[in-house]
Amino acid sequence: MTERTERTERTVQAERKPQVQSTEAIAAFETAGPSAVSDCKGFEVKHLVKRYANADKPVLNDISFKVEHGTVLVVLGPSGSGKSTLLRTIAGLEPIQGGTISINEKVIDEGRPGTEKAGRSNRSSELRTRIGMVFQSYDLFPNKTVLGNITMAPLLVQKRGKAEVEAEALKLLERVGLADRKDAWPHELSGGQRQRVAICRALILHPEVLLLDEITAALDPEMVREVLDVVLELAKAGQTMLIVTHEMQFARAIADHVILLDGGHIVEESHDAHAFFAHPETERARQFLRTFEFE
Amino acid sequence: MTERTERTERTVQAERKPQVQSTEAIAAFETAGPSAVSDCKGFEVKHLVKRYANADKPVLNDISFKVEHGTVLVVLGPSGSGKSTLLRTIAGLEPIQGGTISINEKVIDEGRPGTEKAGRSNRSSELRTRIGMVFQSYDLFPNKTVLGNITMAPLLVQKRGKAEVEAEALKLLERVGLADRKDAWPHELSGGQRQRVAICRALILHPEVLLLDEITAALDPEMVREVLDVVLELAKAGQTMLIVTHEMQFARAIADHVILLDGGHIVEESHDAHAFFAHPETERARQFLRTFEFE
Amino acid sequence: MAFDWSFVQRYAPFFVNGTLMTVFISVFGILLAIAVGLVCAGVEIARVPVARQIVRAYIELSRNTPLLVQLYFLYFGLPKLGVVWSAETCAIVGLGFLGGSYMAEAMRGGLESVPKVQRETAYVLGLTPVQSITRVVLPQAISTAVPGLVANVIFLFKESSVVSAIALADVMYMAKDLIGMYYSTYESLFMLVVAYLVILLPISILGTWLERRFDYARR
Amino acid sequence: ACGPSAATPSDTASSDSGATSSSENAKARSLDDIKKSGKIKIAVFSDKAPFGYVDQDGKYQGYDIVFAERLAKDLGVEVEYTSVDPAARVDVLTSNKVDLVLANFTVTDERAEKVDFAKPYMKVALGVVSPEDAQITDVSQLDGKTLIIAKGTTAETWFEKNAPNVKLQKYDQYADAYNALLDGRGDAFSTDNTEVLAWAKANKGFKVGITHLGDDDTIAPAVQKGNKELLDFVNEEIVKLGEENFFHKDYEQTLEPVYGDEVNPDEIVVEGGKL
Amino acid sequence: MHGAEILLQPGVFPRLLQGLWVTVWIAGVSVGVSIPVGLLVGWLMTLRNPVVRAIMRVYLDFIRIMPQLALLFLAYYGFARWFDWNLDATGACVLVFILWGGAELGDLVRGALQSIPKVQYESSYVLGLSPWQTFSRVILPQAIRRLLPASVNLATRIVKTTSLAVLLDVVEVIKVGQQIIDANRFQYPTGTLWIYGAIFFMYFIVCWPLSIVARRLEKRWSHD
Ligand SMILES: Nc1ncnc2c1ncn2[C@@H]1O[C@H](COP(=O)(O)OP(=O)(O)OP(=O)(O)O)[C@@H](O)[C@H]1O
Ligand SMILES: Nc1ncnc2c1ncn2[C@@H]1O[C@H](COP(=O)(O)OP(=O)(O)OP(=O)(O)O)[C@@H](O)[C@H]1O
Ligand SMILES: [Mg+2]
Ligand SMILES: [Mg+2]
Repeated sequence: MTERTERTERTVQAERKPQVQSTEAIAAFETAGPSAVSDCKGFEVKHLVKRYANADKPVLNDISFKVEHGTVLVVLGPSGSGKSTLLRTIAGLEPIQGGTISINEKVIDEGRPGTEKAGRSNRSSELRTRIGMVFQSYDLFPNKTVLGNITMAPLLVQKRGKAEVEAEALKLLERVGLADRKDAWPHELSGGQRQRVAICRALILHPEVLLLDEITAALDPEMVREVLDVVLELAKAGQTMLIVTHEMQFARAIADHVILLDGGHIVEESHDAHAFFAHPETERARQFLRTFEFE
Repeated sequence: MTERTERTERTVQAERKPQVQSTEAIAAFETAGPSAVSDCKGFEVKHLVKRYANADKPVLNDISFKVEHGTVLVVLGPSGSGKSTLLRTIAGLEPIQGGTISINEKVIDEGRPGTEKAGRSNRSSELRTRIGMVFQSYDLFPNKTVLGNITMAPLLVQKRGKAEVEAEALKLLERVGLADRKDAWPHELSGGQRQRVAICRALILHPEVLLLDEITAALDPEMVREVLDVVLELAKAGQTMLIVTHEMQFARAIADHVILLDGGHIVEESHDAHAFFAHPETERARQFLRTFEFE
Repeated sequence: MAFDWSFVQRYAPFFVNGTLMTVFISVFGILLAIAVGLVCAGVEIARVPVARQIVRAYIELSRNTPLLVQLYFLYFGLPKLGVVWSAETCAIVGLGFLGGSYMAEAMRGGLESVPKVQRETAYVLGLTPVQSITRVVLPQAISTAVPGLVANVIFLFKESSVVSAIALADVMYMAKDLIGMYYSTYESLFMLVVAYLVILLPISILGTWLERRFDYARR
Repeated sequence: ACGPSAATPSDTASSDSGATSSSENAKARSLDDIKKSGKIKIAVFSDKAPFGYVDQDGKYQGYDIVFAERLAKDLGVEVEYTSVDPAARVDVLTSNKVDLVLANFTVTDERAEKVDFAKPYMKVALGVVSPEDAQITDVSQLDGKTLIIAKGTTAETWFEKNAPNVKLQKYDQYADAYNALLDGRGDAFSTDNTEVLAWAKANKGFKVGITHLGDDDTIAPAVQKGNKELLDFVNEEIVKLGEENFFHKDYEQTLEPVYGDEVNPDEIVVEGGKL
Repeated sequence: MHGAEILLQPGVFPRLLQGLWVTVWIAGVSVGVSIPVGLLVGWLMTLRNPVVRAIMRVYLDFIRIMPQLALLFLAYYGFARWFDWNLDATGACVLVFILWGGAELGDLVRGALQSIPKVQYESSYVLGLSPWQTFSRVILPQAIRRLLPASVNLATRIVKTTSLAVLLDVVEVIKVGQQIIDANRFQYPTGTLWIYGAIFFMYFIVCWPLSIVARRLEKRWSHD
């Protein structure tokens, strides 16, 4: 896998990168990672079309890309370009009107026209647990403690044993530095802590792919840092992820693969993230990246 | 003024800086700027002490700095370090327990111990109009149109003529690109547009110093840009400002003078903003700046 | 002016009985109201086609007419159509009819206050629709709905004072009766005030406790 | 004065509450006050035909009303009627809502403690009306049964005292009580015999099984305790009217159409306050 | 259905309407006076003075816990004897509804005032507005928007509660109905059903538009 190697190189080069990661941490996350690893696996979207009811043109129009197993795709684009919509269709939260979504070459959702007003995709519970998602808003269940939030789905959906699930939950909490907060209520946590718990809640289901939609957009800078560090660790541990973010420095650090969305299309795609940020090929990408720079 | 010259130099050096500014824009803002300009003028804080009621130690402890007329001071610091508190005491929104705040060597607020529970400072209306402030939250008056928001204080407080005030308001709105939105209601505006109107509302009073407290923290990236461009223009036009921001690129571009707050003290101060961002002197500053960088 | 304590002592038992009647009518009326409210809120949230319009019409009718008139209609009006309900039944049905709409609105408010992202999260985590409702939505909805529900309960207890008009011997009935028979207006009014305080203060305190108990959803 | 037109009691505000009184009552208006204001406030029934009721046109009518009109005429003022429930008749006087009560007010000892009665103008006993097919002809038949009464009537007091085994179902208003009887919510209804006789005559299927219960009581106008001036005036009027046989005429005009010839007017009417 | 003709009898409908006018008049006057009272109470409730606060708390709680009917009795019979303040029945109703409306509205006003973000006061301060300018130009206009829908709802509750006035012998729509039922009980034995039915809908016709207005306002102003 070229992407993996490349990232490792970059990490070595990086001088100021804080050395929070440890082999132990990676190990902990690997427990949570997908159980069977194989090179040909991955996650793919082909000719995806998504149209909202009462809208004149599709939000996403013929979008195709592939995320290799163990790599990180960063989705960029201006506000309203459909980044959230893309992640939501992949998660099954929105019906699609064309194209396919597949995991490990197995199609899990197929577009059908005229489904604009349909509800969520009727995927099986099992299938849904294979795709994890964390939202921008702090979406923990306010009526459950931290531990309750994390263990709910494995207990109810995967019917796993309570002791085992709690042990794993604790291990994950330890990895994100929140083991001592396991009995806290969500409202007692800071935004950054909540997002880290939300990540644990998704990870405990061992999703093949994790979708993160601007999970730091509502956070204070310090909290942004503590959450992104967790995500960086996850990437190192080989978690396949699709990330939407406005933190360009972070995007540059974590991306194996970048797509830039605009007007319903992919306007630039790059498998060399470093090159993309340094010398974007299209004018649109240059213009987009300039938004984040002054002087 | 050395700072002014320095910034002009930097601006010239900057390659990628978008060239939105024009001499016309500067002229427009200069109309709104302080009417009498003199080299010895400025804004000064001496030995400021601010303590909240029921807190064991002061939030701000013996803070002193001076902002020369026509320059920009950027206040940095981790969350909770007292940046907002500093701006609020200067605006008169919080009583101070020690030290002085003065404009053009005239003391406008003097600390008195035991005033922790007192309300806002009882400055005269006139004095208050000499210090402008824009908050993070969109604080336009929802019951007034854009024009109504801007013209309210000059009409009510400064008792200026309606025709003149409206003409100036329109000129300001034009400068921030919102002349066509003058009759819109605040709820019809995007966050970025609201903040630009809020800036105009402060500018029309010709404040000697303008305080901006994370005015882009709640905005989408594109909107951040449109607001910060306005602030950059203002700086060029010679508006004295105190800015709190988490946008490091922007801070670096606009600052003449930087202070880093932590634990109630100024831990590092620099009149060479460029040098500060490139090679901070203290370990605390280095650590702080690292928060914003990845790799 | 003389306040006749012996009168109060003599007739206090009447007020105890009246209080029991008020509580009896109110409790069953409120239970009925909650049941009606649940059904209506369910129909509205689930957007059941025709039933939804019926529920809306019912809510408008019930909220915009006074209980006294509703009771008169049930008690004196319905017999003309050949339906004779006992006073107790009329009172309970009347309170249920009035309170049902108030309860429905409070419950609907609670359900709608649960952010969409909560249901989406439940979906993404693989929870079934039933699990999503029972484990995620309802516990949060209750939390938001409780203050409104408690206010409605107090409101309905108070409204029940109207049932004296259809010869139900509640607290209000006792007060008016004693005034009519013995003309001891102060003493009767005093006992009336005390009786309502005895009924409603504990409920008010219980309500505050409940609100705190279910407070977790508010940040 | 800008009050709504249908509200009889509302139009005049209580302008007469100036001086404070040391008694338990709000201070009553003197005869002079009444004359000066041009209006006498009289409490009557508005739903107790044929004694006091409101006709199709919204006008007060009945035996009590004819008397009230005459009193006012002789006093040289207009009448302002207040409609009352039986139970409110004492309170409207003690709290000075009205000057005079002419609402079929039976004289009892308890009431006499609270208000001052003038000379009587009618006499009654209690009667009990019940459905023809389940007639009640004796109080003992009511044991364990439900008797409908209106709150604040003499019937209520009598049954509370003398028939503890009768379940009483009490209504605020006569209209409600009659409706309850019609709907079969009780086994019988008791109030003044004049009243039930009149009602039974008009309602098929109902009969007055007990025509005389308890002592013969008198019905008299009442004023606030201590309002001697007004009391004296009313008493003089009653004596004077007795001379012209006024109440017999009143009877013919209002009660006879209802009672027909079943009742001897002398059993009901009292002239000149003399029993 | 026979019996319905009672509504067409001469005098019946106009009299019911007259009665309804009394109902509406009482409610209207009460609401009208409740507004200034509520504003004052609401403002008092936002004061920091502990004594004022405690008094307002007791006032609000008492009014909330006591059934309106009990309050009406207290005002009608109690006041005349205790304070020699002789109110007629209509006056007592209006007084009670004002006390009640003032308390409820006061609480709404307090809520509305407190829901105005602090930053609105601060912006006004920084712009140099005087406290009175801040209140009249910035805070009050915003508070009114938040207030209006709930106040209209309160008005419908007051209209409905006027039905209790009948128990103080006010000749409003219900009393008129009872008089008509009584006067016609020979000709129209089922008149009860029709008269109470008509009254039921009269209340509905008065209250329903108010409910609609409240909902519209709520929707229109929900964005800020
Ligand atoms: N439920 C919906 N119904 C109709 N249109 C919608 C819906 N959700 C989003 N849209 C529209 O689809 C477009 C894409 O929205 P989306 O939220 O996916 O953008 P985004 O790239 O995530 O933007 P941001 O960076 O602001 O989060 C926007 O124009 C938006 O207005
Ligand atoms: N009204 C208040 N009463 C008591 N303590 C307060 C108050 N406002 C702020 N503080 C405390 O004062 C400290 C400084 O707060 P301040 O808001 O000034 O920090 P800041 O540097 O602006 O942080 P941020 O970057 O999060 O905006 C914090 O510890 C905060 O908890
Ligand atoms: Mg988005
Ligand atoms: Mg701050």
